[in-house]
Amino acid sequence: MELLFSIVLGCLTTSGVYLMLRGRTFPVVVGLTLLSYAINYFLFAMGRLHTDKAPIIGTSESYADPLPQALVLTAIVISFAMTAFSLILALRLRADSGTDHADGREDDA
Amino acid sequence: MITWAINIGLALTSLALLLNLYRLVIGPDTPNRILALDTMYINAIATIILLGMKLQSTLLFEAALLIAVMGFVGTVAMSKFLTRGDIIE
Amino acid sequence: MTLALIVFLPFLTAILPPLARPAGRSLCAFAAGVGPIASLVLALNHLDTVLSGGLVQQSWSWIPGLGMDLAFRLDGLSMMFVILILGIGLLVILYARYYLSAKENNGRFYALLLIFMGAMLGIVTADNLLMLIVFWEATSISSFLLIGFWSHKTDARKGARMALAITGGGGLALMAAVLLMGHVVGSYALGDVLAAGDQIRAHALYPLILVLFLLGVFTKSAQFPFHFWLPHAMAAPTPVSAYLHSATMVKAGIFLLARFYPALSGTELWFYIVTFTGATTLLVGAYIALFKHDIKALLAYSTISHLGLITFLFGLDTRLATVAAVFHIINHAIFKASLFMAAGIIDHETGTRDMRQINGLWRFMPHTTFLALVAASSMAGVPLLNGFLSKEMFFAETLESDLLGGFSWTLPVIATLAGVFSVAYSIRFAHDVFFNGRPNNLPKYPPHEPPRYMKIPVEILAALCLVVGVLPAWSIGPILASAAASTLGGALPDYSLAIVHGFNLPLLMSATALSGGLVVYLMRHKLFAIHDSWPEIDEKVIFDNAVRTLAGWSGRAIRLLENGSLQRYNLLLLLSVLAVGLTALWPMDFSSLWARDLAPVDPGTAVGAGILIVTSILTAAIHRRRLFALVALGTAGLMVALGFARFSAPDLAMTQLSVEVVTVVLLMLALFFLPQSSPAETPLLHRARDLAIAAASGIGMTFLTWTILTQPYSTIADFFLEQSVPAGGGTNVVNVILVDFRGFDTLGEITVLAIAALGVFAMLDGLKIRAPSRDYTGHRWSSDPFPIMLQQLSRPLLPMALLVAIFVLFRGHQLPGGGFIAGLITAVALILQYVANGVNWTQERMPVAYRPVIATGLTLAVGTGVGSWFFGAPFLTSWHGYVHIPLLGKTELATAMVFDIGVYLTVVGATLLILAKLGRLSTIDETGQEVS
Amino acid sequence: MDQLLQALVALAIIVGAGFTLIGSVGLARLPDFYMRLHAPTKATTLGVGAILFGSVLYTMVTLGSFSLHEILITVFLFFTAPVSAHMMIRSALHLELKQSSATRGKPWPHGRPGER
Amino acid sequence: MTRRLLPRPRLSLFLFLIWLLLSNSVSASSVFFGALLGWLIPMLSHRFWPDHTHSAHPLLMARYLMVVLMDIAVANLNVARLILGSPKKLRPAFVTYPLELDNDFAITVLASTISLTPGTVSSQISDDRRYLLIHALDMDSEEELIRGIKRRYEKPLMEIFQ
Amino acid sequence: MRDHLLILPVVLPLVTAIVLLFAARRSTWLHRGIGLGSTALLVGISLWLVAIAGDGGHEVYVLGDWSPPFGIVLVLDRLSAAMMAVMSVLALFSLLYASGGEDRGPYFPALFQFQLMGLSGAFLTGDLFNLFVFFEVLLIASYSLLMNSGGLARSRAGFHYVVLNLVGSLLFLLGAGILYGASGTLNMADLAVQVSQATPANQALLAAGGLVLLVVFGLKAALLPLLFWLPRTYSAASPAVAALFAVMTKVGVYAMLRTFPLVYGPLAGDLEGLVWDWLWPLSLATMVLALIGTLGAQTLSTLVSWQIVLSMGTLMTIMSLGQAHAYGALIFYLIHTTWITGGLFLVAGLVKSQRGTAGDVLSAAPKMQSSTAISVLFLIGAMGVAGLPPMSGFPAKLALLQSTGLSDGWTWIWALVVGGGLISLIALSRAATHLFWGHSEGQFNEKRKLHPCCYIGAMALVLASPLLSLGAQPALDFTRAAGEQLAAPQFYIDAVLGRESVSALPAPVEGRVP
Ligand code: NA
Ligand code: NA
Repeated sequence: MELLFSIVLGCLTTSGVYLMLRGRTFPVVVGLTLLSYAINYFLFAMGRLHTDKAPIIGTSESYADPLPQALVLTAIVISFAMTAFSLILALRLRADSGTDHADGREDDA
Repeated sequence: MITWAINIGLALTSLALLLNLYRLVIGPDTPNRILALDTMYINAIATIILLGMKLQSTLLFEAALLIAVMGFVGTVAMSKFLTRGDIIE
Repeated sequence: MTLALIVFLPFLTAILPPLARPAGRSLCAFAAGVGPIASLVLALNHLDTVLSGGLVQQSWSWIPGLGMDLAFRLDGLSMMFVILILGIGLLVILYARYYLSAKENNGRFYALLLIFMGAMLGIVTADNLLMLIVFWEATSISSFLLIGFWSHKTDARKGARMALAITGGGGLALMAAVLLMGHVVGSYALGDVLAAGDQIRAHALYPLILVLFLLGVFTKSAQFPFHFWLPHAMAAPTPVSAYLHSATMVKAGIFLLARFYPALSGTELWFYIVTFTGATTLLVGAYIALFKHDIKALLAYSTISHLGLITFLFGLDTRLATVAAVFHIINHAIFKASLFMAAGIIDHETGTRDMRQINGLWRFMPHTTFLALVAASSMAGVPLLNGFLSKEMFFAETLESDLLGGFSWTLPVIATLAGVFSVAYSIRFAHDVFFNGRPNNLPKYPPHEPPRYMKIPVEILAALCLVVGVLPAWSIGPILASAAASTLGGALPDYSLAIVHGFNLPLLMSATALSGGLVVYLMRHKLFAIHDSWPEIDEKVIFDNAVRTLAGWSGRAIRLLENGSLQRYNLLLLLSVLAVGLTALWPMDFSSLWARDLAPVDPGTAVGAGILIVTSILTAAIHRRRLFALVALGTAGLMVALGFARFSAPDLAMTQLSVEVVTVVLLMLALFFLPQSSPAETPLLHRARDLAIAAASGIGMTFLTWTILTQPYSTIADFFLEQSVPAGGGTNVVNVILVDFRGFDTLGEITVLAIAALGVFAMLDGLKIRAPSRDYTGHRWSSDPFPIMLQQLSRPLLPMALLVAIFVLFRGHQLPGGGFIAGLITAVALILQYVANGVNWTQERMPVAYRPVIATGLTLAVGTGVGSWFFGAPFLTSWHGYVHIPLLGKTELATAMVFDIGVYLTVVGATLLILAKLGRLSTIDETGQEVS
Repeated sequence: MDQLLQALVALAIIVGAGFTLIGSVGLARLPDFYMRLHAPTKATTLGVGAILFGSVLYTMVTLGSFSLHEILITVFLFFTAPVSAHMMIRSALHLELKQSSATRGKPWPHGRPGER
Repeated sequence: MTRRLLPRPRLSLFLFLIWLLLSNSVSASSVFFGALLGWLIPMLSHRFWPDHTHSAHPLLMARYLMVVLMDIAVANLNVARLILGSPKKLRPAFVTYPLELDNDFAITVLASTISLTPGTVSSQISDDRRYLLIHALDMDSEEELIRGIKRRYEKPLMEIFQ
Repeated sequence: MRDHLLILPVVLPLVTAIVLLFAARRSTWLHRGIGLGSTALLVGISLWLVAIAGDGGHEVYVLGDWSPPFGIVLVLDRLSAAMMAVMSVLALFSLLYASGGEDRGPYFPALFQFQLMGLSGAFLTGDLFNLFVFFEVLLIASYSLLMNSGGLARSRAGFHYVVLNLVGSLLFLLGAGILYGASGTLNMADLAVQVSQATPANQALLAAGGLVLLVVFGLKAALLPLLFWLPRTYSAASPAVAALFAVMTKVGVYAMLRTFPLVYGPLAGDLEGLVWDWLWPLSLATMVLALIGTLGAQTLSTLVSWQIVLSMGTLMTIMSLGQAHAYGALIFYLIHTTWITGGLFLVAGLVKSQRGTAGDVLSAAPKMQSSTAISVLFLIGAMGVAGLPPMSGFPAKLALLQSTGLSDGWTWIWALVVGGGLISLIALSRAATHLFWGHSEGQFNEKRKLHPCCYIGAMALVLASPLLSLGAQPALDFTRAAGEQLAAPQFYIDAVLGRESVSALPAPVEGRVP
């Protein structure tokens, strides 16, 4: 399971990074979203993987580490805020520059 | 017997999810893909409920309810995007 | 106190001239004179002590931690310079009163002059090395401002910049030298350093110290090859040239040679560097001076030459040579200041400084002619004038040195040769300006004698040339003796200040120089022709081009690196992470990966993982078809949520689900205004490179995760699990962590959300953006924005969703749920209203604005935190308890719930503020008309 | 009784999961969008309904308590499925997706019959 | 007065029931909070809840629901057979259905019913709300389909919402 | 209040922001009064913190009464107090400048307060994840402030800034995640303890976590090769925002100073100095690049931006010496450079406000109004930033050079600091002559008056330089003591975890399962 989980994370990272390296704003934001999935999963996995051990007291004998879960929750909300901001910024850039290139100009190196 | 049924059920829903994925990938157009995703949401509810039964836990019920709500809103928004472009107008 | 006052009075009184300016030039000049006069009086107060070999010291602590004290000393050398600086300074102030026109900003001029004066006084009286640097740099800055005083002139601007670059740069080298000396000696007190000469010379750093030190000295004193800034500094008003660039500032470098003579001299390195630099400067300056047509340029090169002479003397490194050097400092200051003033008068009266135009001025201004001839004769080394005396000593000293062994004869030859040129340019100055026929096409004609008082400074200085020349021992003897003594740091050698020492070799050299100079002058036309055939070198142009080229290259280099490409910056960031990650994990023992018992994979999870893998790769693979990518992303998000559910994190699953839908909605809202597909952009090679980096990142991530997952593990988590119910009052540990154990994180996090909403609002405020009127397939948009079925269903869904949200909110402390999820459910329900019924319809029915909702949410959250203060507990300390309510039974009340309600409100407010604002974006259609 | 209930639960699960799968099979193999839409909206919805019904029974069997909140999801799905389907088919019609050649009748292009 | 204090009584009741379902209990506190929220939420959100001037007859409504549920079960078996059978044998069709119902809510209920029942999906409602476009997965005859819908669903709905 | 003093710097701006939010959207004099009053209060609190930190050791505030390492703590030491003082003073005068009209954008006053909240939290927290959260607060506020008013340059630079920092935030999570996965804790003091007791297998992971954090902090602190976003972003920001941004880069340096000497410091065993080996060459290269950038700059704001990069390179070079006296010197330098570069951004703003379309481009334009008033400020600021006496740059530079103590590699530092001074001097004098001396023909159409708020704000920050120079000794005493504190992390750990000494502590902590 651990290996499978790691591979999933690797694929999410690969896709996210590849998109992040694109020149247009929209793929970059999509890439960041994928990347944040990967990082959230990673942070979550720092409490190791548990099945049927949800950290609700009284539902199990032993529990998963609740701390990474709380951290991931915080991270999810923060990255949502950040995604929203960067998207709107992409709109602004488009309105100001007339292109959706992240560098605000069409010519591409 | 129930455990056995749950496992079979999970296998079936998993298979269903794979079929949805197939439609999602080959499309050939966006409405088909939205339909695939919508179906996936519903299959996900089935999977979650089965998982809850397998784990003898009711903790996942709200998650299932939420999938239903979010799946609906997502589908509606995407479909409206296709017809109107501006989904909040 | 008085020592500090000598230095600080000019600084403090610098404010007077600007204040007095409205009252006219005279009062302005008078105001400028007050400080220096007072300083001079204070200084002369100590004259007796100093002349009798005493040393006056005063110090205050400033930054002892850096070894920097406000420490002053007055010894012979300082006293000599103080008198020069203040005496000539006062004369310059008087002179400038008539030189500057009333239209010019006299106040600023005098203020800068006074600041410069104070800085010079600081240099010569500093008793602390770091203090010395402070004043040293102050002279650089104030001279920069003085040279650029006529800032409308390009020459002035460029000259000022060049002077600042050279002297300021030298100052930095000097600072390094001083710091190293302090490091070697262990003190920055001048006395300590001067006493530690042997220690310094023996230290391994001595060569570096000496080189850095001399860099400071040579740049300031315009020694070859740093001499070129000085002629260009002549763009300054002439009083400035007279003061800074002949009498004082350029002497600051020379002063340092004298000051640090005991600490740094006495080595072959010193001899070679200082002597050769001095000799070269002497010769080069004298030679070039002859060919300058501009009076001030001639005088400037002459100054360079004389500074070279003094340096040469210090380089010879004998006690007598040092006395001669100190003597020449005084003499040169006197005659050169008067010459510059005379040049200023000529410039002022004729409107030009070109000697090819100016001729035969004796007819028009006989008095000035006389004064200038006296000074020029002194410069040429004519007997009975002060210049002759020190030059004679110089010639004598060049004969004494035998450090060059068989080549020792070169020194007197160089000296004599320089003397020849020096006589030649002096004659040129005297003859070309005051005689040589009639003026030629002067801008102002006829010239007149200047105002009476403008000549007084020149008269005083010319008189001094004579007095010192005729009665040296009486006039200058005592001060020279004390200055030389304090320079040498011990007993004085035997020397006499007679007018003539009999018929000897130095006198022969003088005679050779005088006659040779006359011959050279007579042959000048041939020499000029030869000189003119050589390419003209304008250092200003070279320097300016050098700086400009450097700036151009730098600009290009930077634009090459900082090319404004986000892709490049992202790439660098990723490569950095890969690099550090690789180095950190390289030494790792990966055998542990297989060591731990791993959980088996079940088919369902495998399918979920497979779908997640496929959709994530799909998102990247088809990213150019943006809507498709969006659907794929949504699928991946759903799978991520299922993963959380699978691995015992129901709260995360729910949060991920809701956030995911809101994100997709946001992405669609944005996508409406963006192109629906990306063009094929980067070349294949780039894409391959990006793919390689992406793959490397992915592999790295896989390895890292796998490594950590197979490591043994201990954590602080058990505390939370144990304390959650008894201390936190909730069974949902994740929620208790969020609202209680780590509520502070959550407070920050909702703040982030709130700020994002406000920021988005602000960013969209007033933004007009072009909206497409057709979709990417070319279809016009459907005419029916709000389908009936959706409308009809959405309306009852809202109260139900609110109910579910409240349910999720309140049970969050015990079971999966909480403020975030509830907030997002509410937000999604309201989004559905917007989608199904439109913004206007929804807004009409909803009397709340989102901004106060956010503010209320934050208030509740922070209020819960602050509330605990009133119970004497730290911020965010929670309270919970069970109360018995009739009918309902035992009911739990917890402050953490209030906090969670705050979270709820903030999430709702922030999410909707963003979406509603984005939905109402004012758009422009194809015809450019605004659509609301 | 318990045995019967257990069998009922198992049946509900298998039937439900079976319908879900059938819906997805339809999605995968039916020839055009309009026909594919039928499969998930009906079969899958019913399948989930059956599984939820199984879950209600299951709670009774295993936990001995009476749990009805699964009904909420079922009801919600039954309410929303037609609207989702409607929205999706509208988008397909809007984009003029091709229908299989066997289809009789014509959709309306612009919100009104007879105008073509 | 009652309208002000209890603007949507049926909604309140509905929410109360949902609350009980959600909390999965009928304890005193569930009832209390259910009642409280059932009263409070409509106060806040009644403007979103459609105005029902018509009064649906509860008994007729129940009967209608039973019919529909039965049809759904039958329909699904039917559709399952069609899906698993040969797609080539399917006879899909678009059908324009003339509506007699005239309020949006009723039309929505009818359209939803059609979508949930055998082989039909409501595709489009005409701008003037007089026609419904239906896609059928496997249709024998148009007239029969229209007649069936009229008889089984539209007529009862007209009774309910009259 | 004394009991809750440590939390006040976070709560005060937050409450102020909320109050401002409840009020109307756009700034009025009432808003300005509230914002300025609150910021002035923050200055007062910061000075109080400085006094307290100067008195003794570490002060710990246990949030929610959950004892560390379980709950979040705020820790006050000399470094954090100094950062608070630097930041709040800078903020007060930037805000004053903004009151001259720059604050008209929607929500500006509230966003500004949020920014201060984020900075305060980052400077005071003793928890790694909480540091992340406050990083996010200050970043999102900075994005919003940056985009406060429009323009292509701003949105372009803004998008780059935001995306890079988003990646940076993800990397922060990655780093924090690795450290938690390897050590099981988030409290920095506890983390230091765990690192000191790490098994060899865990050491590689802990090293990876630390180095990822180096990249994250390096991105904020403009470390080569992560600095290219800075010049455009800072020069695109409006003056008051750019001035406030002068402290944003310092947050990166602060985070390095806070974590690396503590976690990878003298107690870290094999991992000691892990980060410095990377930091040394990179920060030296940063300085070189900054000098090239300084020379090539074509506007005053770009020039100042590169000066910021230069100062960052200098700070990190000195930091990588890893010595107490080096820390002390660099904190002093940090105070100086933050204020003076902030002040110069405000001066650049004044220049822009007077030169119309010419902006602050370094080429001739018609003579500006109030040229003398601005040029005096520029002169002081330029002298300060170039390290010329008697401004604070001089003692700061002396402190830096002396702190190298001629240890390994001192020649590099000396050469770059001294040579850098020369290049700065050349570039700044070029700028000065272009802006204040060489005028092209013509006049500006409209008369532009200097807004007194703008002028006073700029003046106050610029004059901070000579004042800091005057009071250099007490400041230096303080920062040197701060350096000593950083170099002796055991006291920090003792203060936070409440133990006698680190060495006396047994391996497993209470409540910790192996
Ligand atoms: Na002549
Ligand atoms: Na200018």
